[in-house]
Amino acid sequence: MPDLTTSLGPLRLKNPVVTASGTFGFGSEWADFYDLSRLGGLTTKAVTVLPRRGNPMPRTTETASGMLNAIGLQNPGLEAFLAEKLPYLRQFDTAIIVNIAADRIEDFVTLAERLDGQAGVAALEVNVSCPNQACGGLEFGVDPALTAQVIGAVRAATTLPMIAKLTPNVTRIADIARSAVDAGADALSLVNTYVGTAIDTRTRKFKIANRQAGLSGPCIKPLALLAVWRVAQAAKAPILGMGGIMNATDAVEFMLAGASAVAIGTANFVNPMAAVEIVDGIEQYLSQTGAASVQEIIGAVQPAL
Amino acid sequence: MPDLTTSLGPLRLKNPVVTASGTFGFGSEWADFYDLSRLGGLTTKAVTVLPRRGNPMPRTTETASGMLNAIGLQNPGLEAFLAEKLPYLRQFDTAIIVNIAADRIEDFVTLAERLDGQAGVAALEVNVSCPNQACGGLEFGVDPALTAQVIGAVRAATTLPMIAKLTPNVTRIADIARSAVDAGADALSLVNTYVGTAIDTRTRKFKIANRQAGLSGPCIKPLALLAVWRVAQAAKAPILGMGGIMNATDAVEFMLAGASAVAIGTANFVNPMAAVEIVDGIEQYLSQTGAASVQEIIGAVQPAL
Amino acid sequence: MRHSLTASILSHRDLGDAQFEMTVLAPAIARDARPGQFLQALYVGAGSPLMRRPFSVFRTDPEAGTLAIVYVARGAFTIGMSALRVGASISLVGPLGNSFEPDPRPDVRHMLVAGGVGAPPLYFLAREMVAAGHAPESICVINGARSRDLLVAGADFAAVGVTLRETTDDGSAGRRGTVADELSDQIAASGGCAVYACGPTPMLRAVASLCVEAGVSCRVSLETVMPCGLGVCMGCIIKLRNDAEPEGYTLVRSCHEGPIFDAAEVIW
Amino acid sequence: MRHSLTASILSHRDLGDAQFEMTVLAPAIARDARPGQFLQALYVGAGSPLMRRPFSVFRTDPEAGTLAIVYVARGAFTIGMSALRVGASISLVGPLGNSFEPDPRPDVRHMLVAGGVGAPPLYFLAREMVAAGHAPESICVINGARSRDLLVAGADFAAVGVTLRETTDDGSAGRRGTVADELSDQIAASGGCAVYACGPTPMLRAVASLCVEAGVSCRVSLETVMPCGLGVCMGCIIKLRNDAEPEGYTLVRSCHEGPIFDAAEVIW
Ligand SMILES: Cc1cc2nc3c(=O)[nH]c(=O)nc-3n(C[C@H](O)[C@H](O)[C@H](O)COP(=O)(O)OP(=O)(O)OC[C@H]3O[C@@H](n4cnc5c(N)ncnc54)[C@H](O)[C@@H]3O)c2cc1C
Ligand SMILES: Cc1cc2nc3c(=O)[nH]c(=O)nc-3n(C[C@H](O)[C@H](O)[C@H](O)COP(=O)(O)OP(=O)(O)OC[C@H]3O[C@@H](n4cnc5c(N)ncnc54)[C@H](O)[C@@H]3O)c2cc1C
Ligand SMILES: Cc1cc2nc3c(=O)[nH]c(=O)nc-3n(C[C@H](O)[C@H](O)[C@H](O)COP(=O)(O)O)c2cc1C
Ligand SMILES: Cc1cc2nc3c(=O)[nH]c(=O)nc-3n(C[C@H](O)[C@H](O)[C@H](O)COP(=O)(O)O)c2cc1C
Ligand code: FES
Ligand code: FES
Repeated sequence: MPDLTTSLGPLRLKNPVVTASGTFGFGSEWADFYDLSRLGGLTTKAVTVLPRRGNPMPRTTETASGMLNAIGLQNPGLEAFLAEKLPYLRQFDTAIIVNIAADRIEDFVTLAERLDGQAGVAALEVNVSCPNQACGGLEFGVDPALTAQVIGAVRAATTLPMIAKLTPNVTRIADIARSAVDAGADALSLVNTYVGTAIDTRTRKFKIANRQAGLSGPCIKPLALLAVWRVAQAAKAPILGMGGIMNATDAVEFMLAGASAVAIGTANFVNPMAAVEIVDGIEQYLSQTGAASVQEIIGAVQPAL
Repeated sequence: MPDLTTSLGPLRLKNPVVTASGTFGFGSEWADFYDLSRLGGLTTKAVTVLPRRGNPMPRTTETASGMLNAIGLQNPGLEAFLAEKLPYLRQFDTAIIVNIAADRIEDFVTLAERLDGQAGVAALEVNVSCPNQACGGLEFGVDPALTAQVIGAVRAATTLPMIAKLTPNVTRIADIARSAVDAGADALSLVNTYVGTAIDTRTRKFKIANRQAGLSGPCIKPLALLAVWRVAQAAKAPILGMGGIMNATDAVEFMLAGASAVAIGTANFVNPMAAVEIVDGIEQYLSQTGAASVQEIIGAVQPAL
Repeated sequence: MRHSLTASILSHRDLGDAQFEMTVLAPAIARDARPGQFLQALYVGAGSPLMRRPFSVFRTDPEAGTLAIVYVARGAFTIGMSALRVGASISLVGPLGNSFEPDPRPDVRHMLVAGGVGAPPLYFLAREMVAAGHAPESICVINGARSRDLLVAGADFAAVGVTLRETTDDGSAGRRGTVADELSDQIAASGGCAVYACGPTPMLRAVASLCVEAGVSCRVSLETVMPCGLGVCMGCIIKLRNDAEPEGYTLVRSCHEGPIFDAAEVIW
Repeated sequence: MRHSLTASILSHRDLGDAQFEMTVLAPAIARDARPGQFLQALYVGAGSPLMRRPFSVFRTDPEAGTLAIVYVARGAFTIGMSALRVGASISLVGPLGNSFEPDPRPDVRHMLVAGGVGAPPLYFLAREMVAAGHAPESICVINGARSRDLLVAGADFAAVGVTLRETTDDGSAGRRGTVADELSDQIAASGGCAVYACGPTPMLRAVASLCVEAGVSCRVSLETVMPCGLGVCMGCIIKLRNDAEPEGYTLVRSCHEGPIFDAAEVIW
């Protein structure tokens, strides 16, 4: 049986499959489907310091091989997360990665400090894709310097493994990746969603109240895969790859491109069993191709010719 | 019957449907399908000063609701275009837009000068999405200053209507758009393809010899639509919108977002009749919704709430 | 308990006017489903989209392990679904959401108000209530649609023995008017009522405001977009009145806390 | 002349081992198609992808307005296609590309060399040649596959009356070995030959190098990815030897100048 263990810097995972933030709630909704201990890890919905109500409805719409979402950061807030969500998650033998979001650096620090040392929290995933005034309404993560500020501040506030979750809506993602690593990120998560929109020609209105929304699902896979490959070439940090992974073949593509682990997002909605089926499928792929461990395929892609 | 005429600055179009560069060759392959005079316009494959051989094969692969291509700029070169392609195109009552590409500003100037005043050439579309050393291998069009240099140089070399074709692989497309307009672009074409890749897990090789390729088709529509809307808000120039338009409803979405005309790319491969069916479909949409002209719907999108 | 399973299609009847009834073999879901609960369905077939769509359970036969849904082929998903043949597979996740539970007060008159394809969960409710010993006379179904051919499950309701009142906008069957018109008269004529409603949002709003004004208890099943149906994506949020909150409302998941809510609490 | 049309499926036979023969009503294409030409097909159905796929014309009946293709269900597109039923529609663009034209030299022996699903265009060619008055004895078909069950169109070739030699890698039918082995013997045994070949690329390379060495004229039908099939996308390029060019080759479109090329010119 091939060895499925992998790591994202100091974070050890028993297998390379993690659920993606915002697509798995805080785990409890999955109890009927499978034992969460089968996952390599689980990333929570974004947690903010105070509870957030998110964006007005309508928040989502389907697109060709994808979906747009503008949920906003609806979540119960840090204290409710600790009191109500974490105790449930703690019972499973899987890495709990807490996705944290804020629009001010101070709030990122508050989150990091309070989560540091909480039993059951295996790592932080710092979501630098939140819209921010300093970037003219664009995300923090579009600017290498701002990214470094956020990551550096969180680094100083926690000893937990820290993963920087990058936005792909940038000209040079490798630059952002390097500045996150230089500022202390142990690993990089990519990609977050691609910004897009949709219009109803009948009503002549946007289909999303927030106008702008994030595109996820199979449609973005080619884009996300290149982003992972580019960053793997440029940055010296392990990558949690995601973006349109629907099955084990997709997951293997990301690992060949350089991801040390993969996250499953939109696929959870399409097939609640997707993440564990992907664990099994990766194992099968390794067996069938005679690989002794996932490590053998990470970054192993070759030129076409 | 609703009025279908529209314009891209000084370029008048009898209807808002144009074929996109690289997806329609130089028109002659379509003779069996329909009279090219039915089109609002036709954009040629990129023309370079000298003939180009393009990238090695494999050059394309299908993805979820899209395709990747890394054709490169394979074309017969400027002189062969003038001698062999333009005479054919000239006979049709449609706007011939010549897409020009180069990796040096001098070559853009050569192309613009030589094409200026050629009978049958209605406009130039300046493809600033070509990879360029000055941008670290990225495209000219990722940098506002370089974009302005290219556009300014072409502006000085031609009196033809000039459309700047922007790449969407940037953080702030509105900035690039503004600098193109300030440098003299009469109109903006967007979007070109999104960079992505694909890997064959069986062979562990890239599916594209060039590694990196451009994603087109329905999968990119939500992204392209937002890019058009953002630029329509920010730049004072008419827009030729494109990216995943497969039918008249898609075309109307782009016009509601702010496009004055639309280009049909990948759809030509899926349905050779797509462009003319879209002309008819837009007319039907206008009739059914009681609009007297396409002008009424350009930029007419409203908030969802 | 929620199940994720592949069900095989046992029958697929064209009911006319773009309505279809599909019966599938799905023992685990047939056993656990309650009236008002729904399934997230997905097929691989002609025009199959990426995301699942919610459909109410119409009927179950736990012994046979089967269940049925009734739907209207109106968009890409449902038009594609209507082309599935007997023997083909459909992937189902469910049962999901909360259920319609009969008002426990004695002597209350149960008014089941259905608009268009809102009828399936109310048929399931009527059947279950009668099976559980409610007197058919205590149950009045008001079934409405734009016209006669669009009335859903008319014969099925009749077979259960409940009182059936039909309304159509064009008068082609039953009373000309809306279910709200009929409900208003029924409430005026009866003593204690409990209302259970499912249908298009404008209809539900009318029913809800009628009931709130009349002080009649009313449960409505809401229809929203449901990307996951599992309570994790927050794409199906609605607002419930809550004076304890500074904003005066709580956000709840239509797929998880709902789809059935107290009409008096819903902020439309 | 190229046509873009929606054809209705008249018959769809499962030939075993994932091979299917589909006959459609497409009068305009049936009338114009020549052996070796292909169609770009697209369906809306189970698993239908975005892009068209090329399939060679297997047989036409211009009077009846019908044509057939034979294909192997091996990837997403073709597996989805195999589920289409009689009466369903398929969108076809064609006929496309150049055709196999019989070598005009008198007394030449025509060697049609088919590997796997390379057989369909060669069957069409054999039929047309006989119909045009070529003596069946002047035509020798070498049909090869990995094993007996994977041989395509065996009975069809036999029915045309041509000489038929079969080869299988495993010896389960005909000669154990490859079509190249058999061709080599045939060339050695005959006088003037003209070879027409279609099949997997490794087979074509073997056939081509054999013919070039033996100085035998050989036309090969190449298989490349074909995003458009119409000559506009430049996604199907191959290199042809051309000493007049500084690089020693010309780039041509496999879909437009091809898919059939002179084996001596192809740079593999
Ligand atoms: C809890 C719940 C239970 C449901 N139960 C059923 C059921 O039992 N039977 C059933 O038929 N449907 C039911 N629905 C609705 C069902 O999910 C929709 O019919 C389906 O999503 C829309 O069909 P579509 O995807 O084919 O259309 P889409 O592709 O989503 O939409 C295509 C067209 O249909 C129109 N459309 C979509 N939804 C609606 C709507 N709700 N009302 C009016 N027009 C619409 C759109 O305006 C659009 O023009 C339920 C929904 C929910 C939330
Ligand atoms: C001019 C021309 C004529 C053709 N005529 C026919 C025909 O008459 N009958 C026919 O069956 N096919 C024919 N083909 C090939 C046909 O287009 C392919 O079978 C089809 O594209 C592949 O099937 P798919 O899309 O279902 O598989 P894809 O989804 O494209 O591929 C799925 C799997 O199939 C494998 N695969 C795909 N193509 C090939 C291949 N060519 N050889 C081996 N493995 C492959 C891939 O490796 C992959 O694992 C022709 C191709 C050309 C260029
Ligand atoms: C409904 C939804 C909500 C999401 N919420 C978050 C979030 O709170 N924080 C975050 O970092 N990413 C969030 N994401 C992004 C995903 O974690 C993931 O990066 C993205 O969807 C791409 O992966 P996919 O294509 O597999 O879904 C969300 C995605 C979806 C679809
Ligand atoms: C095969 C192919 C070749 C292309 N070649 C060019 C080109 O030469 N010049 C250019 O500006 N755009 C080129 N494009 C981009 C298209 O013109 C268009 O911007 C893009 O494909 C998005 O539109 P679509 O999704 O409708 O195809 C090409 C696209 C494809 C698919
Ligand atoms: S549909 Fe996802 S939370 Fe309700
Ligand atoms: S397939 Fe497009 S040019 Fe040949």
